[in-house]
Amino acid sequence: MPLPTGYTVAIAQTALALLLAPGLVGLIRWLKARLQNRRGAPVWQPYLELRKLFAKEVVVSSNASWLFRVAPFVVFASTVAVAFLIPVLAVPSPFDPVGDLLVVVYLLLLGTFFLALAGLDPGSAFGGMGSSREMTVAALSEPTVALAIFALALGAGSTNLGQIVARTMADPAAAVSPGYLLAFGALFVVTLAENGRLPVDNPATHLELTMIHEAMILEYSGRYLALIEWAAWLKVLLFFSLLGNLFVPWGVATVLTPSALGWALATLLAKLVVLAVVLAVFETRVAKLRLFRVPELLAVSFVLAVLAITVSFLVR
Amino acid sequence: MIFLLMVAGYLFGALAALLFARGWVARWLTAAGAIIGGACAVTLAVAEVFGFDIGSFQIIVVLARRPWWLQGGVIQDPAQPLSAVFLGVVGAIAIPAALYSIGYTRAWEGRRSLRMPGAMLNLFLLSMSLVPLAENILWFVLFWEGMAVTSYLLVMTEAEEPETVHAGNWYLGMTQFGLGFILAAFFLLLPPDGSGDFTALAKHAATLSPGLKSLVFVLALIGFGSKAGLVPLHVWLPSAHPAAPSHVSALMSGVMIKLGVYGVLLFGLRLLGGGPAWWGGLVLTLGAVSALLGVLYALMEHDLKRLLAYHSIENIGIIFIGVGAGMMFLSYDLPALAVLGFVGGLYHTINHACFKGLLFLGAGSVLHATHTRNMEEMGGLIKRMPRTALFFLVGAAAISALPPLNGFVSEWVVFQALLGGASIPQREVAVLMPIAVAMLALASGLAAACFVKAFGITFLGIARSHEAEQAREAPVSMQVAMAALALACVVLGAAAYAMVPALGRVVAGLAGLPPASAVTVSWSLRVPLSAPGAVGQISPLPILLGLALLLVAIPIGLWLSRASRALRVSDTWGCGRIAQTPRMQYTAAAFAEPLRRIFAALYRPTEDVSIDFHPESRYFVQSIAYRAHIIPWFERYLYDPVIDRVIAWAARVRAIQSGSLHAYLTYLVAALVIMLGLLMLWGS
Amino acid sequence: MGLLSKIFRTGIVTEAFPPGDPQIVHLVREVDLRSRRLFGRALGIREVDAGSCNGCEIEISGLMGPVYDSERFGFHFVASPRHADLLLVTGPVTRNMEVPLRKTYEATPSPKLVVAVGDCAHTCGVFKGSYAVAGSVDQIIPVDVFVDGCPPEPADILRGILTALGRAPQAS
Amino acid sequence: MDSAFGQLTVLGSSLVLLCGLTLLWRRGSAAHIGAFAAQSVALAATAGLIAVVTGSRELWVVAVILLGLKGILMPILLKRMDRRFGGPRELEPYVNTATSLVIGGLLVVLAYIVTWPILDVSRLPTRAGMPLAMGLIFVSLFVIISRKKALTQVIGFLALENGIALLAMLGTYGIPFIVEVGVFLDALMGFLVMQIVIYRIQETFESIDVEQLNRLSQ
Repeated sequence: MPLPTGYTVAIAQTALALLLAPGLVGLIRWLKARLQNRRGAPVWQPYLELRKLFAKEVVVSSNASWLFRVAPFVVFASTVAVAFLIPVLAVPSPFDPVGDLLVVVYLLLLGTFFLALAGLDPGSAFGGMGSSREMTVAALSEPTVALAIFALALGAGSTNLGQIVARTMADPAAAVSPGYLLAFGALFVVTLAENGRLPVDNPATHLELTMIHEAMILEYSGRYLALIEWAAWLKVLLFFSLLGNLFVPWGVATVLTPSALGWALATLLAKLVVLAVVLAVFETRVAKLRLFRVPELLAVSFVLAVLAITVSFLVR
Repeated sequence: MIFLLMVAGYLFGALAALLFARGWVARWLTAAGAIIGGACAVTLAVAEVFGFDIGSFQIIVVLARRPWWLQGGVIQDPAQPLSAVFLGVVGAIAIPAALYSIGYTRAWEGRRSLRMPGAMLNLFLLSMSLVPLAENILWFVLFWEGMAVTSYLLVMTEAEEPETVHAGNWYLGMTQFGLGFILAAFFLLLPPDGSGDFTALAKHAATLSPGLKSLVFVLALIGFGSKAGLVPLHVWLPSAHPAAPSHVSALMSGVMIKLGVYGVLLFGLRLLGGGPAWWGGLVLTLGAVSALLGVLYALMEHDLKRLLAYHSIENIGIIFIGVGAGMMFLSYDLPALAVLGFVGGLYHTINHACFKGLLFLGAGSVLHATHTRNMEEMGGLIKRMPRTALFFLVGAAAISALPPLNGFVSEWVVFQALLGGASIPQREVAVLMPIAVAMLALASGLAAACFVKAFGITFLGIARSHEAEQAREAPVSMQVAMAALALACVVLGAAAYAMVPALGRVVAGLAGLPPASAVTVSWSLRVPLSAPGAVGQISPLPILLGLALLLVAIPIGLWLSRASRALRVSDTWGCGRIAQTPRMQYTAAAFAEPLRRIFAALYRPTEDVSIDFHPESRYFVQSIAYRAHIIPWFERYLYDPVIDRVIAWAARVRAIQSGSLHAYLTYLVAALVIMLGLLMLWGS
Repeated sequence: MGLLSKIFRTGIVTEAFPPGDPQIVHLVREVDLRSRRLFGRALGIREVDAGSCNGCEIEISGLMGPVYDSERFGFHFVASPRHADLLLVTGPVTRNMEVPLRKTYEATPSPKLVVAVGDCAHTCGVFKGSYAVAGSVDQIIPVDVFVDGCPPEPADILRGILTALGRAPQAS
Repeated sequence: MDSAFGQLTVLGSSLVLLCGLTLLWRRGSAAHIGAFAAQSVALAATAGLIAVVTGSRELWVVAVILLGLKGILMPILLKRMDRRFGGPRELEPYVNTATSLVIGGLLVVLAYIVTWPILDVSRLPTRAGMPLAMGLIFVSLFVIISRKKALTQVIGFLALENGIALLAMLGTYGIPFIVEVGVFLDALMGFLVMQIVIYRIQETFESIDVEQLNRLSQ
């Protein structure tokens, strides 16, 4: 049997990420339901929601322009593009030279940018509110992301994802070095902020005035909503893969043999489940912050990133 | 030949404007002259930078025979690749700006003559093209001053507005202030034989003491920094750029302030040949502060053109971050990283010229259509001006550093240079780099937020005023100009793999940078980093193609799948309210409100809410007026005291202005005696 | 840690779906098979208070709690009618809420269902004939299922929704 | 071995510092006391780690004392104090939380610049943690300066003491036992004095907002 080539693996891992993403969010929801002493929806609930949304009619505001109808595709495309770039299963990916960690961050910002514009398009007050808040949070989490990238890049000498993973694999002590742990903490907080999780934003809220992400997409329905939701879920999975595979790279396949890929898939699932449990427990324990306390949380993550760099400079 | 054609083109344009003054002939001929000049400038620059065989051979041969009146080492052919880059930037923005002016100035018909603006535009372009070519103090200062005067006159085009006069006064004041420092820097470098040739200056500079060199550099940095709009010398910029006609704003923001960058590079690298690390550190710090403060003030701005002007401060900051990092690496003898820093700065210079030019032209089209610069009176323009909106969107995405456009690529190069900061041996200096990274990242994130506001409030939603409702798409010439620049934003991003090595060659040889290109090429952009064997690599072209492919594939896939295709148009959801009015939308002020609160310590906002109650009962409100104002720090705490002091001093001096002829004659004689006395002292 | 140990000590409190009086739920018309299959396990519910005394709302909010836990059936309450598949309308429709109710119905993408909850929604209850009332819910928008009761129990509301989907457990 | 040991001490020091930064982040007294307790435990663990590697018996005793006195006893005393006089929350500090945190981060960078010359000469495997200890000292001082509530200031003072102890441990592999005991007693005395002072402030002004002391000058 011929070995799968790098390109097939890269495409396959993107498809896998797309397929797994709703399940991951379903798992988080199920875990949270259990932590609230509820029975909860089954793990595959998000798949059913996607199927339903794709089958429904789209209602578009009469004030909306073409941008409103293009934005879901831009959001989805940029997130899928990121899925090609990051190491989900195997390194080095043939797409590794295409984009590094900075490209990943800014591609996601591209999606956010268009979604925020789409929030303003129908001329609804809620959409504007959501856009304004989303961009505020996104802008304030940028420095943390950049510094966390800096801390990772200091170790590997490069911002390329393949090189970061390879470096940590070659030097396992680095994974427990304080610089890495602090950068992990910083990126975890950013993951919460970028994905609209508690305590920054409540993904299950019904009150418009407390919304961030949800307020922007209040006007979307049917297949457009399905694309946006799917992209948002994929983003969670991608952030989890980054957290899992950059900081704890063991299991990521370095050769493209079926056994190595199978092992990579198994470890990936294990990492996702662990992170899902951590997130669910964390979200159960904390309350949503007031919007104007969010900068404080981001300042905490910023300080973590500063410490990560400071420590990395010294250990070097 | 081409050089002469460029000069002739600009002069022809100026002459045409003077002769015809109004009508379509004047508009077309003026623009044609500028376009010819710009095209020649671009040809010269491209041939020089990319080293095209046929073109460059011809050019050098032609220019070797200089016309007689240029002989004597006054102006050189652009054998300095650094000059060629800036010449190219001038030409590249001159073409669309001139094209744009054809449509833009049509609205002046019957109100305003084209004579002054048209002639000044061409002379402005000519002097800007010649500034980087000057090889001699005299000519440099002459063209520099010509650029300042012509741009001042262009700013004053709409001199009937008191706001414009105010802006012009600030601009003139700051320009002359800067010129003073530039002259001082030049004269300190002047060799004993009095030759103002730059080569002689560089030779003389090598013999100066380090202290004097530093003094020269700081003077030059203040002088050119005031032209570039570095904080805290930026105060003229947000008022002068918006006051000018939009194509002139595009040139001022896109091109003219870049010549400040050229000046700093000229002094820092070519004349002084690099210096101690703190020079670079100073430039880097000023750049980072400018980047952050520029975008923070832009966020609070609801005047579309002022917002763009503040973003120029931000982007100049980013350019100076790259240049400063390069200078620091140079002083620590890390040439590969130094090249990266300079290349990042230069690349961003070119990119910023394109997208800021585009954005100013877009803002001009909006102004042309709605007759207002206030974003709170716009809205919904995407439906009435779809093409302008699309081009503005491209510019907004580029300036927000979104991949795969050019703004992202050059910021990426600057980021990579800063990441290399870890190799600086002096750790307390190296710490500057992560701080700069954080500030740069915050600035680019806030820029994205700001352009969501700028585009969203201006073009999306429902029209907020009658003018916005009646807006019409810009004339074709204006659209073509914007389309060209939008295309340039896409191409410059995708062509990074060609641009970066070319710019690497440009900076090579300056101040002892390695002649060999340190940047390797394939289809992707690959830059060497600090760690041995490590490289940073991105490929903007595949990103662009990949995104385009996905954007086509996803709708097709959706179409082919069993997904529903039904679509219905309905009202905007507003919790079931009866009717939606434009006043229910989010405003620009509301959009920026969270950030205004978060950075309240910087903005020092003052708020003023006055509520008009119903006379019968306080439970019924008739109207609420909300006014928020932020205090611009530098104006208040730096400039106002100085200006007050100057005015007070001037008032005291006024006492000697008696008006009596005898008194003035007495002053003359007294001055003469004092001068003679000084001369005698000097002689002995 | 106290919180977590309490969670584990409490355990799952969701109750099995109780049998109830089938008379309370009136099916107005059958949902077509396709929508039924589609919404069977994923239903977005938008609640519209068209003028109720909030008694029904209190019962509806019980649906989201851990005891009734409507999420186990794949139902969730959504923030916008654009995301909704089913409108849960309560109260007699007052004059002020007539247009908003119509607009909400319009804003909901089809296919869509309407479940009217409470006696008031069906007959206007004690508010019948009031100058402020525009009529019962079915006079304003098409209704699929009525759930009677003043207020109906959460289990009955749940049964009403399930009936609308054709998923109601057959009462023995 | 040495590198792993170095990494672990840096990890311990980072934890100690992070607990110090928590003082800037959180507002409630309970959270502050908890952070202090966690900090002391982390400090004791770091001391224990150094004791294991160096085999120093004195450091063992120090670790145990740290754990008992600062990890358990003082938090209990602080809690009691909080119950007696504590207002509900930290009053609005002089510097807002987000700015405080950024300043905290910059203070750590400053500490790193300040200690770099020492690190250049030191060859101890624990040296990498020293800037963090120095950072904790700066941060604690900043807590004392910028917070208004007397109880928070007491905790800042105790955290400062922790920072000094950490610096001493990392820099010299443990301070002489007698000095350490002296410092402990000092801290305890300071603590008791502060308690009395807080009691007096409370008696006089019916609040433990130290800003009220400004009224003494009027």
